[in-house]
Amino acid sequence: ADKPDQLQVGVTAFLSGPASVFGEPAKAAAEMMVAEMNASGGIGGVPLKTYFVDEGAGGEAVLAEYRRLVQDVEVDAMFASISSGNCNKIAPLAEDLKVLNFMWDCGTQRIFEENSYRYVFRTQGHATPEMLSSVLYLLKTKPDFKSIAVVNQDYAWGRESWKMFSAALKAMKPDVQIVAEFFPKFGAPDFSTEISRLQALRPDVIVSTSWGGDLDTFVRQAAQRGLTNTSTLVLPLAESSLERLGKALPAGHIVGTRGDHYFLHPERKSDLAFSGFVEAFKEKTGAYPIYPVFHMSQALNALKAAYEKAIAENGGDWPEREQVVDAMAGLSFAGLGREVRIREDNQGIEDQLLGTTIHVDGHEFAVLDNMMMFDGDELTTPVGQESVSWLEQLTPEFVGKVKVEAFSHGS
Amino acid sequence: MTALLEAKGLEIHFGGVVAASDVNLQIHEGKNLAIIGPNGAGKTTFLNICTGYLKPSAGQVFFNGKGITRKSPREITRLGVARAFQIPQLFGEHTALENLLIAAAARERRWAPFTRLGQIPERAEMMHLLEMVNCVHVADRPVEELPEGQRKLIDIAVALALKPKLLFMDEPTSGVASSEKFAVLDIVAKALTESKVTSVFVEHDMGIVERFADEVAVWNRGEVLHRGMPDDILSHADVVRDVIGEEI
Amino acid sequence: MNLQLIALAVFDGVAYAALVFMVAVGLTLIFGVLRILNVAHGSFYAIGAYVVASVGGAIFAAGWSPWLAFPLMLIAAAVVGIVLGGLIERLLLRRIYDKEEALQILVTFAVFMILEDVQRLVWGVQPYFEATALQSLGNIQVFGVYYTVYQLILLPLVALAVLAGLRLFLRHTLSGRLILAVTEDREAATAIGIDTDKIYLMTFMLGAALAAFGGALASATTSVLPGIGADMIVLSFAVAATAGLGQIEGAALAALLIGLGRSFAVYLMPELEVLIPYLIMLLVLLWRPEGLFGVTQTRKI
Amino acid sequence: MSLVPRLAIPLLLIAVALLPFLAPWSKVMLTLALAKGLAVLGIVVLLHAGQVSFGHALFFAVAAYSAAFLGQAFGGGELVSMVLIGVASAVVVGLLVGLFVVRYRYIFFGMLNLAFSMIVFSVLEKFYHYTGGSDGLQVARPLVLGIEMERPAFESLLFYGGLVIAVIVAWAVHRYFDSPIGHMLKTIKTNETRLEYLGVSARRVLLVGYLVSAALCGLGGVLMAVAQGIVTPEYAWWIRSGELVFIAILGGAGSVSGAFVGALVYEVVRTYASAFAGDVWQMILGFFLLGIILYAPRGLIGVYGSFMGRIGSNTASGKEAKRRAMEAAE
Amino acid sequence: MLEFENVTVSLAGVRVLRNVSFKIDASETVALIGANGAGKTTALRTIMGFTDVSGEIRFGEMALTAVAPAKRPRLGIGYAPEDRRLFSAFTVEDNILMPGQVAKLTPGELRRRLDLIYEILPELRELAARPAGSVSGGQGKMVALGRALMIGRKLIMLDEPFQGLAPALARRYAEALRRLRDTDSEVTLIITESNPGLLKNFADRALVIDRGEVRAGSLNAEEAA
Ligand SMILES: Nc1ncnc2c1ncn2[C@@H]1O[C@H](COP(=O)(O)OP(=O)(O)OP(=O)(O)O)[C@@H](O)[C@H]1O
Ligand SMILES: Nc1ncnc2c1ncn2[C@@H]1O[C@H](COP(=O)(O)OP(=O)(O)OP(=O)(O)O)[C@@H](O)[C@H]1O
Ligand SMILES: [Mg+2]
Ligand SMILES: [Mg+2]
Repeated sequence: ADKPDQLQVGVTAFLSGPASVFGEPAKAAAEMMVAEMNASGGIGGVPLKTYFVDEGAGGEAVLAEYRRLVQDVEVDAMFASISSGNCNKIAPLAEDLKVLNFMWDCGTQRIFEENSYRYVFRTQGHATPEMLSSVLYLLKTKPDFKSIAVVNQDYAWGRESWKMFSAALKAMKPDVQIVAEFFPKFGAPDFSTEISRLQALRPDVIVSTSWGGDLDTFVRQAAQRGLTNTSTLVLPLAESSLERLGKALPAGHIVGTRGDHYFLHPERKSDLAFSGFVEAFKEKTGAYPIYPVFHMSQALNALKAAYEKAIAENGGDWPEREQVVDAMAGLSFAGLGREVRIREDNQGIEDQLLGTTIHVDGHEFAVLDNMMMFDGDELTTPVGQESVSWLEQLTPEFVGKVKVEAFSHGS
Repeated sequence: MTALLEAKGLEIHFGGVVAASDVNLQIHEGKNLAIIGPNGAGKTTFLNICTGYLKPSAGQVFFNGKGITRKSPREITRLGVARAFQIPQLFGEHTALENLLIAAAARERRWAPFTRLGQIPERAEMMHLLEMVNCVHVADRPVEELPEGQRKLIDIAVALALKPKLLFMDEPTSGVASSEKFAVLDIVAKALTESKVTSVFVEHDMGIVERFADEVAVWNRGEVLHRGMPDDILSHADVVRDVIGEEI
Repeated sequence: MNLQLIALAVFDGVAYAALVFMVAVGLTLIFGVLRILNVAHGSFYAIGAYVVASVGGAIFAAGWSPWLAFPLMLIAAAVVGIVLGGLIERLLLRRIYDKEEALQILVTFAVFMILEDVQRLVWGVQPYFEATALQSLGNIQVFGVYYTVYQLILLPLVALAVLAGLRLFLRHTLSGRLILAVTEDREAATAIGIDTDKIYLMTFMLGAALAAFGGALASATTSVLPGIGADMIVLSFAVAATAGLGQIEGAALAALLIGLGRSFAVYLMPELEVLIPYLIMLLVLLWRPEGLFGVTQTRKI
Repeated sequence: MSLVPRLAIPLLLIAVALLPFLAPWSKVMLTLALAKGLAVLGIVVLLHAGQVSFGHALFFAVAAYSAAFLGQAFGGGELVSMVLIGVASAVVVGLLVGLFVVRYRYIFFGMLNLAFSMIVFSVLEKFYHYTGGSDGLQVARPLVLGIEMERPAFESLLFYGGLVIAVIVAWAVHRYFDSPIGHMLKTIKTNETRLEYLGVSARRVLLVGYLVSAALCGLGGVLMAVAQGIVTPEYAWWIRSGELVFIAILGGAGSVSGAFVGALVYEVVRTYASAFAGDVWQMILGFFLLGIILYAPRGLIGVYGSFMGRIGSNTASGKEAKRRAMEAAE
Repeated sequence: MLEFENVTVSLAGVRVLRNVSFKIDASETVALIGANGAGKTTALRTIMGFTDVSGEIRFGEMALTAVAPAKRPRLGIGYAPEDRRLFSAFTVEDNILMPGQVAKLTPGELRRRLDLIYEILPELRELAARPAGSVSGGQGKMVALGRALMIGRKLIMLDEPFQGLAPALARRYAEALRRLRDTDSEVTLIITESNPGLLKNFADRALVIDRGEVRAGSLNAEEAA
């Protein structure tokens, strides 16, 4: 095919509403990375152009805009989306519109477990390895705990993630006692009641997969009232809140990163491309990059890798759209983390990084120590299986068998 | 003479105010009964009880021999009792004619969703009613724009549109210019006789009472003090003192 | 459920009710007088919280005394009420008092939408958190559970003070009585010499300031981020309707019912938590169609 | 009606029907606008009675979820039965809620509707085992009278089918308004006492209106569900109800054609505002709404009317205009 | 005292008063008469500032149109609207007192005026503690009248004050008003009435509103017609 003037990409992200804590940094990152890519010749000599769609405008507006971008603007690829709900809506639409779609941030494991797609790919891991690695980290670092409680946001993610977390936990530690399950409503401003109740119950561990303002509020209120002294928090999404929480999140609590996403990534922090970007990002936005930024880098690099592979397979000529889709099969690429590989069900395989908070000089907020890196292959539900039932059949021995690499802060 | 409506031992109090105390009254078919009395005597309250707007704390009301004390205004209206109000109760956004058409549709129970209000068969009849109360020239004006006097007349016409057996009118002429009062009530009275409607009207204008009432009942402090023929009542010393007042 | 848990649930409920009351009472006041259901009320709440969180953050970082947090809240509430409330009343509401109810609500809805974006433009989307006020008062231990003095003692006291103050103002001062007169009949009030424009303006500013004050108080306990206003507003609606519109005491009682209902739900049946305000409202209105303290219409015929 | 507006409606219909040929992506957007227009018509019915419901999204959601459940139960389902069942369940729920809320007026009416919709909203979010929680339920493309359709054909069918249904429904509602019982609905706003004193139950009149409005919202909800392919609790959220009222006012309160014109304009403004002013689209809509209310309180239909009036006064009713001018000069 | 000069008032596009000019002197008592819908109420509401008006209205030396409606009562204008418009949440006495309180009369002055009002309208004493929302139609008229007397030191405007009053009462009030006028020679009274007979004894003259225009009329002549 003829080389186009531009490679057009539509990106859906929350630019309003509470989830804009993810969308805004991701958008800023996309703009920086695209500028950088274009400065070095774009993809196969073609510069990228991005269009942003606000997921905060509601499902309908997103879908309408999605269609407009695909059918009217005729973009070459879509990155959609942050919300799992939107991914659910968009996946079948993308398939019907025959447009290459990267689910660049949403975590729902269901999409490829319930349907198979040709045009839809996920350029990162999904919820199962995220939850499984959290359980494994907990069992490895605090094997003797007896009781656990959960405080999750009441929407699909909060519910689903707890379902997987508890399934894995019960499978690998059958004697664990679940003393309370709270699902305060999404965006709840106040967790005082839940905290009073938790103080009366005194569980050893409190898990929360909340994010954004909800997580910040919960952690602050819990710390203020001394709950963090009596229970260990397991916070699989807290990497995105570390900087905001500052000193409010004390040392000794478990933090996940939804992948191997960390601005002090132990293997990459000394790498110039990485540290240069982190600096520039901090410069531009005033904050360190958080996981959606990393996810965005993966999606962009996946696009680049796919086009380059397709160009190569097409004898150096610009590929047809379908050829790009074909090139996605088995693709490997790296963003600002370890390499990610696309599996035959279009799911990305990504390693998982977790750590425990410590406070060190030089940072006004908690950073990670006692980090563990888990292999995504081992933790991702095998193709053709359903996540919850796969997790349920794990055994306590799995904890010992699983491969981990350990890092400490500063190493 | 049969009693079309009969009230027995009605009692009602508002806080310390006695608005009805052992009210007994028979209303005879085919007659026009005027109710007079000082302000706050309980005249409107009586109408409110008879039409179901208020429930008495004791006593009963019978219409055509049937107990209606606990019935709602709607049910009582359906039995053939209509009412015109002291402060006109109209559909402000509708025109004068539409007000009457709605009443006619309610009377005939025209619920079918695809008939048009403006084309129901009672239209001519309603135009005639408007003519009767001298309001044809404002037939197509929204009643909220009409002055109080005309609204009162239309309010009476709406009540008449229901073809009631018994019509209560609360001060039908207050607010109607004195130059028109008699002419209008003449027509209303004629219509009442023609269609054999019994009427009860509260009135402060003794000229009107004299001319239109067949009987008069006098209210004071929640009680019926006197009842009788207009000539007798209007010259009764108590009535002259409390209600009519002497020329000073 | 043992006695200890009941006590804990009551403490939590009261603390929560205090905050809800602050916001709902402003809404009720505005409705009572202007007869406008102010959807933008949630925005005043949010902006009050933002102002305190951002200004507080800045001045405490600069080393000012943490006790300044309390006067700061009052000042922020007053500024939001007077400036924002005043502008909105003068420029917009004043032009729609004689319009239909639906139009009035929609004007405030539009203001709400605009203010949502204004908040994002001014404060961005990152959550703010400024708990200096809360921390400066410390914790107390009750039944083996730590509570913040701020939530357990200060908030309920402030709410009570606001309730008492408003009551006193409306019932026993001339201005308060004039407000009630204007509430009932604007033209008649003008006819006896009441400057109704001024009363509307003052009431709206006061109501807005109360909402902002609610937000200011809440900012010490919660993250301030986009969307906090929208949730607060539905809750205040429920409180105001349960209370009986324009009823100050009713708002207090309704807030308390909802607060306690909510905390008991969290203890007993967490699934019901979000439904509680609406269930309470339905039950109350089923039993008293005009709300807890609502008055039935005056006689018409 | 004079000649110009009489032609205006068919012309507008034709223009809308042709639009998808120019911009294919707009077909679904227009279908959604139709769906909302139907729901807004439901709001308009209640506005006639002077009542504003801030919870009508409830019926939108009930019908949409019924259709979705039906689709899931029968592995895809059938469009016609989805529409029927969806509307029927909206009417049933409308009856249950209506029997309660028609006892209330004005702000209480609005708030109670809000409360009911929030309860349903919360239940849809909470009981995610049945409802899919906030992610909602997928609505697979249903069969149409037993025929399986590809997406483009299906979308065309929805759009043109929806257009035909909307025209029929709009006509029916128009006639309803002009019927005695429609006029009685209007009197709930002005004087219920008198209505009762005509022997008519105001509550029953309002209940009929309420059921009509629930059915209309339900119809809109089903159309939206099948067009979107997914239903979420957001369908029942108060902002959605507010949006419906918003559109009703935008189009012209109480106006049947205004409901659709409003929905169309709203959808277009919203789509473009969120496309080209990504982070301030709410603000743009807000100012748009303020402008309409302050400067054209009778909505878009009112704007159109006075525009036509001005043109008309130069021709047909020139006499009238002259008379006014003379009066002004006096 | 009060002067209309080329005053035109339109309501909803209809001109209710057209180019009206008239003059009322201080301490005069004027009956404003006319058929239903003639514009009597509109004329009074115009003086209170509730209509859009073109033309000049002078009150003493002052251009009344330049005074905000809420400021007019403070000039000593009392107004009893035709439809009563009481504040139903307050007691009858509070209703009567309120205009005086708004104008910041001294407690002594308030008391004095209240006593005067009770003297003129003794029936009000009995109603004093009742909620104004519950009184009967006629009682409401009395309260409105009392309220107007509280503030109206210069000009009192009564819109059909006797409408709905039992004749005995109406007569007593007419008498009381005459006494008020006789004792307080300052005050000007404008009374609209569709039953001019009642005013015959104490109105100095009548103004007739007819088809939007105002002309001098006679109370007797009107009655005859
Ligand atoms: N709903 C109510 N609440 C309290 N008091 C009431 C109520 N209705 C009537 N009253 C009182 O009951 C008494 C009788 O009132 P009603 O309206 O029957 O008088 P009326 O004879 O019609 O007087 P009018 O000639 O002035 O209209 C009055 O004193 C009135 O204040
Ligand atoms: N809101 C309004 N819109 C349009 N026209 C109005 C409005 N209010 C009053 N009018 C018209 O103004 C005219 C004068 O009304 P107004 O009430 O002043 O008469 P009035 O002389 O006081 O009559 P009444 O003796 O019945 O009280 C009437 O013809 C009426 O139709
Ligand atoms: Mg009466
Ligand atoms: Mg008048």
